[in-house]
Amino acid sequence: MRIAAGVDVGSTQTKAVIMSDNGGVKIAARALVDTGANVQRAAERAFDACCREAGVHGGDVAFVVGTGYGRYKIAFGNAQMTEITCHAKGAAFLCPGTRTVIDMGGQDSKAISVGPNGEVVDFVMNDKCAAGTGRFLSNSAEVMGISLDEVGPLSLKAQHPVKIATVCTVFVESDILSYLAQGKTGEDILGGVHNAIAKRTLSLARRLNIEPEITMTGGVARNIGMVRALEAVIGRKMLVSPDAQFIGAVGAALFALEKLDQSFESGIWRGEHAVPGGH
Amino acid sequence: MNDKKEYRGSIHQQQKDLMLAWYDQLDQAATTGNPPTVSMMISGNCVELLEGFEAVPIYPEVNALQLAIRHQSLDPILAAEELGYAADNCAYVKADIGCILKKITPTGGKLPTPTLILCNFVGCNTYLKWFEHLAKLQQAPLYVIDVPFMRADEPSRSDIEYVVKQLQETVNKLEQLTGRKFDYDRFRQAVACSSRTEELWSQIKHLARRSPSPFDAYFDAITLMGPLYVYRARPEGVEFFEAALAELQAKADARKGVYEQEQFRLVMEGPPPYPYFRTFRDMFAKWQACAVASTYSTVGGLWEFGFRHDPSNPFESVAMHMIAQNVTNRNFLQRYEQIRRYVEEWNADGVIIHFVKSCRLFSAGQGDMREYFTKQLGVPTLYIESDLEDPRYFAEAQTKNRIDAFFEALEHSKAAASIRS
Amino acid sequence: MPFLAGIDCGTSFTKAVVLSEDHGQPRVVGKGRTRSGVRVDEAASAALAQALEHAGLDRRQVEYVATTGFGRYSVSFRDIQVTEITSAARGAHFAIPQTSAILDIGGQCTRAIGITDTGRVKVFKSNDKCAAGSGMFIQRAAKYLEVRLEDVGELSLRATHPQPISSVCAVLAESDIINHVSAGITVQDILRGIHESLADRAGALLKRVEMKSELTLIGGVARQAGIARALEDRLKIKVNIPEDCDFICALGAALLGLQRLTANDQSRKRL
Amino acid sequence: MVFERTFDNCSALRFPSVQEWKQAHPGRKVIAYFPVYAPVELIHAAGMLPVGLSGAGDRLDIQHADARFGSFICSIVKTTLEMGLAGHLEPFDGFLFSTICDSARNLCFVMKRNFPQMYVDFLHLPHNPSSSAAAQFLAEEYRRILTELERLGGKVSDDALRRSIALYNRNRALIRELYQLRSRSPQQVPTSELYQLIRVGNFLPVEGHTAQLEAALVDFQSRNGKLRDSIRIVVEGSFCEQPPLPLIRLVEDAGCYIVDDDFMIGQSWFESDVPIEGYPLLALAKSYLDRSVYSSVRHDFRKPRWDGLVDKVRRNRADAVLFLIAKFCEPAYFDYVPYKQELERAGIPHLQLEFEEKSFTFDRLRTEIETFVESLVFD
Repeated sequence: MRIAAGVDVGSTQTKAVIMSDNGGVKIAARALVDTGANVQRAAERAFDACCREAGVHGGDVAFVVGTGYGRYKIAFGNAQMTEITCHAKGAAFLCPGTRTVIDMGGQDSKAISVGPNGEVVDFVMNDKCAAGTGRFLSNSAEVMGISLDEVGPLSLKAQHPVKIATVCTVFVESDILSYLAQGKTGEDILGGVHNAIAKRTLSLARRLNIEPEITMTGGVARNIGMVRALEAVIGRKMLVSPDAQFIGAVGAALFALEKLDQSFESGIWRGEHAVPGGH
Repeated sequence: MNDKKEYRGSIHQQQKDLMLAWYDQLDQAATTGNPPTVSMMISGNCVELLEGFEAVPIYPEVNALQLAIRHQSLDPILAAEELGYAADNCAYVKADIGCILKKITPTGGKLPTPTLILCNFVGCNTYLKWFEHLAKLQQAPLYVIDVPFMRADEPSRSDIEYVVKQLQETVNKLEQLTGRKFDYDRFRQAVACSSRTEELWSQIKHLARRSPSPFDAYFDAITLMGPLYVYRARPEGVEFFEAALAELQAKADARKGVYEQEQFRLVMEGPPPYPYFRTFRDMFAKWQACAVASTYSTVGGLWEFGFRHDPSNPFESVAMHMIAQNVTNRNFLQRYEQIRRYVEEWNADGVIIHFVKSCRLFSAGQGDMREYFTKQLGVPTLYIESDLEDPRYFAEAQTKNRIDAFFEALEHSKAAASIRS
Repeated sequence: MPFLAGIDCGTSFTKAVVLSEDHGQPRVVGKGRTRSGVRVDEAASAALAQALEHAGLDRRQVEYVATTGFGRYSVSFRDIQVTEITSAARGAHFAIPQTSAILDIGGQCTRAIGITDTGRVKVFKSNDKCAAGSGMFIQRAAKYLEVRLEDVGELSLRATHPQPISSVCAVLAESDIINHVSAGITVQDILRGIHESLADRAGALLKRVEMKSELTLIGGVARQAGIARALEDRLKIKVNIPEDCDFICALGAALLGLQRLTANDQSRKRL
Repeated sequence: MVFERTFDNCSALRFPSVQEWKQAHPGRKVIAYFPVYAPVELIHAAGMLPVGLSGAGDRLDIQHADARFGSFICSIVKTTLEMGLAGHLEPFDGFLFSTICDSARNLCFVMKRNFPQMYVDFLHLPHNPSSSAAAQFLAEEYRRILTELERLGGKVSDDALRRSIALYNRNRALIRELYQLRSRSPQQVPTSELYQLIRVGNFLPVEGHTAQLEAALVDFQSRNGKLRDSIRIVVEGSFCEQPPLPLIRLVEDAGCYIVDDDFMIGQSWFESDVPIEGYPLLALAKSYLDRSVYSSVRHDFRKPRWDGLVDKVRRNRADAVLFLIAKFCEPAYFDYVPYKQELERAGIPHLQLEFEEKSFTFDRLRTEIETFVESLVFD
């Protein structure tokens, strides 16, 4: 049985996944830690936690692929790949039939057209001034003094969602304050925020040919309000895996497994960018 | 490591020498008032006309980009913003204005107050503002050559007559200002020189159709562009491009490319991020991705499709060049077509669209361009954003991430294709 | 001797100042502060009540109420309202007479105000389109780097090789920071870099308002993050932080109220 | 007032008033234009309805256009394309763009690609009026466009052109008169009303609009409001994308009388009547060169725009200038600098604000406008 791992070092959280291939490929263990200021440490912590969870020694893990912004800091990584490539791969595995991936990260939002084998056909990412959709939500939560987990459910209670014009994560705050001053309810404001993000994300995804199945990945996928808002504007249901926030790491781990599989001939492994710590 | 590899040929040294010689002339003009100097825009410049007065061109854009490449653009930009220029004004303009305010020059030498500020308006409305403001700031005479935009496939008779008329009016203006008589024969010889330089330049560009390409038609082309705009109409220009062609021809014949193994062939759209020029190039070098064509290298003139200045009809051919044969005065759809030809005839794997916030002429609507190439033509296309002069708009992490992802996908599809065949 | 109130209805806190005037000398006799919440009117009354209690006065003794800040229009018992910019200028001028410019680094908005020697607003400029250089920037950084906002200043002073932050965007800057962190650059050096780029951006705004001599710094974030020092080294100017800085706007409003009140009295006398 | 209803009706998406006109005039064509220096006379003379496009305000969510025009591009360019992609521009048979700015010009050709079945044209207005060839060139450019229009709507006689010029002369003369009345007694002519009155001219047939102007002139003259203790300001910078109506109201409520402005400049861009003698197209061309009002998108290095602004302030005895600049409007950003320099030389106070046609909250702007007024009123 072959064991490989994927580590996704994101701007806020670091996720690790160990996958095994014993006739069938499956997730053996997952771990999630806050990234914090020491990226390298975070990667190690996540990986170690994951090994404990899986009951294996780091040494047993034959190959590790790193992804996410901090991917090049993973000292023990055998190769690095962008989270775009990994999200596509992971989504295709966790949600078979995926043709479009929508991800709202802390820094970037992305939409990916995925091929039948989980390869990236085309992808688009947010414009400069629309960076940080994830932040957009957490800022709103902060301004209104509620926890990030409450945001989604509350937004679903909106009666007359407010209109938000700005796409700037920072300036949304002043819009929200104005609405609070006007005595608008938290539900309506959050409803407005969710609609704004949903529409913006749709117009991002429209730059691709949006084809079903559409899978939402990343931590924001756990926000039921966001999922509903997005489904409403797209006009169809989306797939959301319970492992949504691990999808990048899963994709990375899948590539690691493929690497072990000698029959695999993808060009991905050519070029010096795929040697340890290569940069 | 691959990503530190960079093309270096003897012509790079020659280029430096030529450009320094040019700055020396400007310095001399600043001290002695001779030769007369004329500020012009790179795009669709009529440097040939200046030769008729033995006048030397000043290109504010060249000054601006020199500064940016040397990581010195931010201070003058801030100086201009203190005057009230907005964060969203073209940073070329701000850098240039800032330099005049702070008396900064790219070489440290002096720059003259131009004898004439000649705005060759070729599509870029910012040029008009820029030169109006320069004239106000420097108290120098201003003349605008209004070049009708390419709203049809070919310029109309009246378009050409209008520009020719203005060229003649420019001649009168310069005769007044310089006290010199316009030397028509010199002008005609200059036009002849240009047509030879253009032929050589065009042949160089066509070398990039070879695989591997002997030079990078974006990053290396930029080195060759300086002499093209300053010396095109002079014997020095012809000599330089003869040398350049010989060197690159030899390289091509030896099947030597920019990289040991040319992995990807790209068409580049939009100006480069000069403040991060090297960083940006490395992001492509890492993937051994070579630009085989670029729209930016046709800003000053579009010659690879056959246009040449014509000594038998100098005024009209200068007019034609200004109206129809530079990318800035050609309409957006004509640019789509230009890129499409590059992809097919230069046999490229994909298109990189670099949106620069400074330049709306280049960038406004590039999303539609992406739409056209990905959805209508199925050409892999990457869209990234930064700026050509303002270091504050380059987000290194994002840019690198997107470029890596683009090549990962491209590599995958190439590998898949090779398995299929 | 009349009593006046100035109430600053800010987005998070409502502050009240009670002012008295003896022999033409305005004097602060009471201060109050409460969370703004959603009902501005109630918060205003509460803050005022506190200030009165502190001054040992009775509501009826207050002759004139001037409001300022975000909720200035929502206070039913006001006599006049002025913007927080006008009141800040007046308040800062009163607290630190040699002030020639005021810098307010708030959550999203950084604002520079140039004032005359009478404390009138001469010119002001805010980053009203892009949040670049706003306090949010430093808050996020502190959060990400896992340091308390109040420790940021202290830490940044221990920098040895400050790291410039290239991106102007408060959101994108985060990935710059992540890069620096990934590149193993110390927290001190990163924080100092942030301070310097913040100071430079503030400097650019200040140049737009023709700052002459001394600067007065107000606004929460900047103060907590100890950016004053960075401003002093970077801009080579004296930076003042008025004591109980939070009340500057309320004070300014009260002073402007006093000006109106005396003006009205005179016109009444004339009749 | 009556025109407020018309305003809402006209500014509704899908252009109901235009649809009505088409039903009433079967077979006749409608041509839309960016409302800056557009030769509406040509369109009118061709028996068509010229309609000025001024964005979609806050009535439309951008869901396609920002994929085509990314960050750092102004709203009106995006909303115009969005209206097209969302099917709201169906009533139109063609679009006429002109040399306004680089974004608007590129929009012209993006429209061409996305709406191949429509007539989309680009008018090159000369930037070198000093050239002896400029008038001739522009006349021929007008001729070229007229020929295109004739292809759609049939032959156009010189007399038809003269009739159209006369009609628009009358319309513009009335607007000039209304502006003079407002400058004389601003309490009688609130800008928020005048603005709507003039803006509906974007959509209505000129004949009908002229009637409305005449009626309004009488109505305004008959009013007598008390002159408030407000400052007199000139608004500069809104020549293309228009500020939201609530913002104009806000400026007035903050204690400003707007005594002159460059709103809807396309409706009033000649300082005096276009001659109806001689070759009409040449008359129009010469009028553009010598008779049109200055703005940041019209270039004539013989007479600087900044002098135009200072004159405007003096002519209207204004206390200050308010720059209302559309976010990402580069021509306005550029001109702000020389304007600022000349105003400061002349000792005229000014404030610069940015707006987007689509905004829902105005607290930030309100604070800055009020501060500006306070800084002029309190000493």
